[in-house]
Amino acid sequence: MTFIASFLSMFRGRKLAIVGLIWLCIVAFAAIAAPLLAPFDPLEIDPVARLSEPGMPYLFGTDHFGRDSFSRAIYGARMAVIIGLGSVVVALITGGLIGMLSAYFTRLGHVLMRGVDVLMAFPALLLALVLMTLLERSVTNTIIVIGVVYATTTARILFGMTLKLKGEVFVDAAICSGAGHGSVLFRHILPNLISPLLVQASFIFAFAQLQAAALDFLGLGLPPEVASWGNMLSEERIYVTRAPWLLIFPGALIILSVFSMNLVGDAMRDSIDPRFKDDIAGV
Amino acid sequence: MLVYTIKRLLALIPTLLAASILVFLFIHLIPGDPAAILLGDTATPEEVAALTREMGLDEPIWKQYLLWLGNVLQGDLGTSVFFREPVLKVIGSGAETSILLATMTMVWIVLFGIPIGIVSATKHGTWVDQVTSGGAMLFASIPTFWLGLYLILIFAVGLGWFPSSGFPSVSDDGGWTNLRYLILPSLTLAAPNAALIIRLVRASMLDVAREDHVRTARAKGLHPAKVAIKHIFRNALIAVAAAFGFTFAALVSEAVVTETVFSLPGIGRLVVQSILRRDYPVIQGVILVIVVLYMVINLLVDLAYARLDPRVSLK
Amino acid sequence: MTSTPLLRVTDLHTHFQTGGGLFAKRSWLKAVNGISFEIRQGEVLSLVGESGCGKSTVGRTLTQLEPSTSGQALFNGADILKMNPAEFRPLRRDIQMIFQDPFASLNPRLSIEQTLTEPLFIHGLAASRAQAREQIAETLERVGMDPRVMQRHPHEFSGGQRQRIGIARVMILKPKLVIADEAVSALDVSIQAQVLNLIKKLQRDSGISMLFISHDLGVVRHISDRVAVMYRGQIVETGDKRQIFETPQHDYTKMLLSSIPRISERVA
Amino acid sequence: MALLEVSNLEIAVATGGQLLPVVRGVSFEVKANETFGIVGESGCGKSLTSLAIMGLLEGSQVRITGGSIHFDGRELTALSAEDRRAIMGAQMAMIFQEPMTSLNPVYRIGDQIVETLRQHRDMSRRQARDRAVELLDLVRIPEPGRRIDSFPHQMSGGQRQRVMIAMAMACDPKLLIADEPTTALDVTVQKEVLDLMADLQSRMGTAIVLISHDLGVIAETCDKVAVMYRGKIAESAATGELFSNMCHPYTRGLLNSIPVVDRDVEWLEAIPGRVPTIDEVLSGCAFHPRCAMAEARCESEDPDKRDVATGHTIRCHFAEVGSA
Repeated sequence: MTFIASFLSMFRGRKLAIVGLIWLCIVAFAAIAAPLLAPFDPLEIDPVARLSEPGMPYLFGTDHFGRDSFSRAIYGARMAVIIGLGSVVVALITGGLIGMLSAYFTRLGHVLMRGVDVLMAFPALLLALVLMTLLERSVTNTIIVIGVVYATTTARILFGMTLKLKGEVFVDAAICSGAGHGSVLFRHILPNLISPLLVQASFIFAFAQLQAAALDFLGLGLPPEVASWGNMLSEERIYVTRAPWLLIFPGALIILSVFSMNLVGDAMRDSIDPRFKDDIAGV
Repeated sequence: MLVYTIKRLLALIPTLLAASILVFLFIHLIPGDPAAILLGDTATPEEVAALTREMGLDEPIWKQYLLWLGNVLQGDLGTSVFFREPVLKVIGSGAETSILLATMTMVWIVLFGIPIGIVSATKHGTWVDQVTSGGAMLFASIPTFWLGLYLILIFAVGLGWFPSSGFPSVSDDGGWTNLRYLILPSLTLAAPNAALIIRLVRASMLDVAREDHVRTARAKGLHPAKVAIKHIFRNALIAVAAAFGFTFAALVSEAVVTETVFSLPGIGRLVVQSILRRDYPVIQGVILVIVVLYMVINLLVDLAYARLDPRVSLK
Repeated sequence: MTSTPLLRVTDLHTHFQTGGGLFAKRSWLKAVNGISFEIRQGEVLSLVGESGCGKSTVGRTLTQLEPSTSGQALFNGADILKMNPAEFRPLRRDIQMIFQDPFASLNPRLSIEQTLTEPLFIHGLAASRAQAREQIAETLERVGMDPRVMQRHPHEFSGGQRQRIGIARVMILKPKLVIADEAVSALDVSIQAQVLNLIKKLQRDSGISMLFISHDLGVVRHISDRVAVMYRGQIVETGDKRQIFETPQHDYTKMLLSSIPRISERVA
Repeated sequence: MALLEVSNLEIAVATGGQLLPVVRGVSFEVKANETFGIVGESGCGKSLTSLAIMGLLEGSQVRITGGSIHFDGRELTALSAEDRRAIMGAQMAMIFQEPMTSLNPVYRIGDQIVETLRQHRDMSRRQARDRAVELLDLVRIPEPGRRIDSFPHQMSGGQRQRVMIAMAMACDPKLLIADEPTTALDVTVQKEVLDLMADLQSRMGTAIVLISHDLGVIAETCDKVAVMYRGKIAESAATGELFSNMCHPYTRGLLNSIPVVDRDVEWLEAIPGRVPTIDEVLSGCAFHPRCAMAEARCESEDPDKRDVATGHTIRCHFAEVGSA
C-alpha cells in the first residue's frame, strides 16, 4: 500500500501527468479486455463496407479490406502493451545485468562495456533494421530487436549508476561488515536502482512504441495482418486523401500513449534521487 | 590539441575493428551461401563459384575477414546486386540528398531547439515553460512518418506551398531553389530532435542554475538576462554539446523513415529499398559507412566538448 | 606497556594510478607513502593532518577498501594486507570502521533493524531474528537510542542519531579495533560533543583499541592517548598526546597548532 | 550612524503552500571598519540572514516577510531590482563557503574579476585587466600577471577563496559579507585567509559581516558577535564582553561543547537533545527542550530581548551576567 501511495504522491500538482496515467490505465484495460470490448473480429474482412466513414456500426470506420478500425485499434492496444512490456523486459534484464555487473566487477566490465560501445556505434533504428533483415517478421522478433537496441543504452545507464552507488559510503560500510559480492550487489546496490529503473522503463516503453511503429511503417516490423497501430497506419497510408480518418485514429492513439508514458516518466524522474536524474535517457 | 586528436583517432581503431567484424559477419549470419546471397537470385552457378573463389569463401573465416577488410580499405565495398554497380558509387549517389537533408535539419534543430529551451528554462514554472516544455514532449511523442504524411497533406497537397516528394539535385534545373523540396522533410526530421534539444537545454540550464557560481554571478549585480546567457546557458552548453552525437544517431535512424515518406533519393531510403530488394552488399556498405561517420562525428563532438569545458584535459 | 601491539603497521604504501591508459604514461598519486605506527591494546591513536595528507587512505587500506601497494600490517601477528578477501572476511568482525558522513553511511532502503541484523548474521553471532533483535536493542541502548526505533528508516533520523546508529553497527560486533574516519566532523558542535563523549565512553568501557582519523586538533586532543601527525603521505611526528600538544617537535606540528583560532585569547 | 542597520528582519520559507518562519526579529548594526560575527549551528538562519542582506533570496522559495535592512542611507527592502543590482558587487560584496564551486569553471579567473569591474566601473578591457592583476596581487596570489589567465580548476581551494576575495573587493565595497568563508579550508589556509581579510579591512575600512559555525574563528576576528538559535539572536555583545560574561545557556553550552587544544577535558559538557529542524513547531523559548535552566515559563512564553550589560542583550527569562 505504501508503494502505491508513494507512487501516486509523485503526481501531486501534475495534472497533465495524471491525465496521462488515466489514459495508460484505459489502454491497459483495453489490452486486457480486448476480446470483450471489440465489436468485431479485427481480422474479419467485409468487402462491401470498404473504407466506410466513422459512424455506426464502425466507430472508427473501416480500412480498405473492410476491417473494423475500432476493433483493430483495441487489439492494437493489446499489441502496444505486449511490445512495450516485452521490450522493457528484454532491455532491462540484459542491459541491466550487463551494466550492473560491468560496474561492479571492473575487469569483466572493461570487456563487456567495450562490446556495448561497439553496438552503440550503430544508430538505433538502423541496428533494428539490420537485425530484422536477419530475422523473420514476428511479434517475438520485433520485441527482441527493440529490446536489444535499448539494452545498450540501459547497460550504459546502469553502468554509470552502479558505479556511483559502488562509491557510496553505505556500500563501504556493508563491505566492512563482511558482506559478500552477492549481498552488496543485490541487497545494497540493486534496491537503490529500482526507482531509476522504473523511470527508465517508462521511457523505453514510450520509445519502443515509436520504434515499433517505424518498423511497421517500413514493412519490417510485425507481420502485416497483425492488428497494431503501426500496421494500421502503414497499410492505409495510400488512402490518406480518400479516408483521412484511417490515419487520424491510430496516429492519435500512438501519440497519446507515447506522450502519456513520457509524462508519467517525467513525473517519476523528478521524484527520484537527483544524482541519477541526468543518467536516464528520456525525453 | 593535435596530439589529443591523434590519440583519440588511434583509440577509435579497436572499436572500429570490432564494429567492422560485426558488419562483416552480417552477410554470414544470413542463412544460405554468402556468395549466392551477394550475387542475388539471378546469379548463375558459375558466377557463384567464381565469387566463392574470389572472396576466399572456402578459406577459414578470419582469412575471409582480412581479405574483405583489405578490399574495404581500398574503397571496394563490393558490387550492388540490384544496380550492378560498385556499392560505393551507389551510396555516393544518395549522399547529396542525405547530407543536405541532415544539414538543413541541424539548422532547424539549433534554430528552434536552443532559443526555445532557453526561454523555457528562464521562465521556469510559468505557463510559458509549461507550454514550451510540454509542447516539446508532445512533439517528441509523434511518429516521424505520421508527422511527415500530415505535413504533405496540409502544406503540399492542401496549400500547395511545397513539393510533396522527390528531390532533384541542386545541379539540375532550378539550382539551389530545389532545396524547397527538402523543407518539409527537414522539418519533419527536425521536430522530434529539436524537441529533445529543448528538453535538454531546459533541464541542463535548471541544473546549472542551482550551482554555486551562479549565485556568485548574481552577487556581482549582473542583469538576470546576462546571468542566464553568459553563466547559465554557457555552462549548460557543455551537456547539450555532448548530446549532439546522439542527435546524429537519431537523425540517421529517422532519416530512413523520412526519406521513405518523402521519396527522397537519399541513403536512408537506399537502406530500406536494399533490404526489400535483398541487395545485401549495399546494406553492408551503408552500415559500414554510417558507423564510421558516426564515430567521426562523436570524435568531433568530444573535441568540441573539450573546447567548451576547460576542465577536460587535452592530454 | 611491554605487551605486543594489537596492530603494527610497517612502511605502508598506498598509491593510486591517476593517469595513463592505452597511449598515455602512467602517473601515481602516493597517498600513503611509507608510514609505520602501532596501536596497543585499549589505546586510542589519532592520525591528524590536513585534507589530502593521506590519513583517510590509511584507514581504507587497513579495512581493505583500497589495496595497499606495499608494506605490512600485523594484526594480532597476522599480516592483513597479504590476505585475500575471503581470508580477511572473518577478521572484519574485529576491525570495524565508523564513517564520516552519517547521511551517506546508512543504506536508505533498509530499516535500522535490517542494517544491524546483517553483520550479526554474516558473522554468525545470532541464530535467529529474535536473538538478533535482542542484541540490537541492547546495543541501541548503549549508544543512547530508544530500541523501539528499530523499524524506522534512516531518513527519519537527524545526523547525530544516524551517527549513533553507525556506531551501533560497529559496536554490535564487539570488535577489537575500531577505525573512526572523521567520525564527528560532519556534526554540529553541540551534537559533536555528545557523540564524542559517547565514543570515548564506549572505548573506555569495552577497552577496544582505536585509530581515530581527524583533521580537528581539538577533537584529537580530547579523545586520544597518542597522536601521529601526517603530512603529504608520511607521519612527521608521533608521540604522547601531551607531548604533541604541549611540546611539539616538528615544524609542521607547530604550524598546525599555531593556526588554530583560539577563544581563550579573547577571554579577559 | 551605522553603515548597516538590520531591524526586526523576518524571513520565511514557502513549503507545501505554507510559510515557515526561519528568521525572526533579527536586529543588529554594523559600522564601517567593524567586523560583525554571526555564529550558530545548521538551520539557525545565519546564512539566510546574510543572503537577505545581499539581496540573493530573490527567485527562491525563501523570502523576506518583514523588517528593514538599512544600508548606507538607503532602505534595501524598498529598492527596485535594478537599484539593488547597482549596489550588489559594488558597495556590497559577498564571499561564500565553497571556494571550489563558487567560481564559474568555464571562464578564466581574470575574466571573472574583469566582469565585476566592468559591470560597475566605466573601464576599458585593458584598464580592468590591469586592475584585476593589482587585485590578485593584493590578495597575495603569486605571479598575478600569469595566474590571471588560469581557470579555477587549476587553483587550490585557498587560492580560489583569495580570488573570490579579490573579486569581492574589486569595486572597494563598503560592506563585505563572508558566509563561512573558511569552513571548507584547512586550518593553515584558514589562518592565511582570515589574516588577509583583516589586513584588507584595516587598509580599506570595509565593514565585514562574518557568518561562521566556529566560535574560535568568531572570537579571533570579530568586534561584535550575535549568537543565533532557531532564527533568533539568543545573545549579542561585543566579542570581549561576550566571551568573558557569557550569559545565555545556549551560548555557554556551545562553548562547553568545543574540545579545546590547550588543555585536557575529561568529558565535554554537551547540550542534550538535537538541533531543531525548520519545520518543528516549538512553543515558548525555542531552546527550552535542551536547556538546563528551563522552567515552566520557558515552555509557554517566548522571552523578549533584554539588556544585561551595556551593549549586551539576551533572549532568556533567567540568565544574568555572572550567573554561570
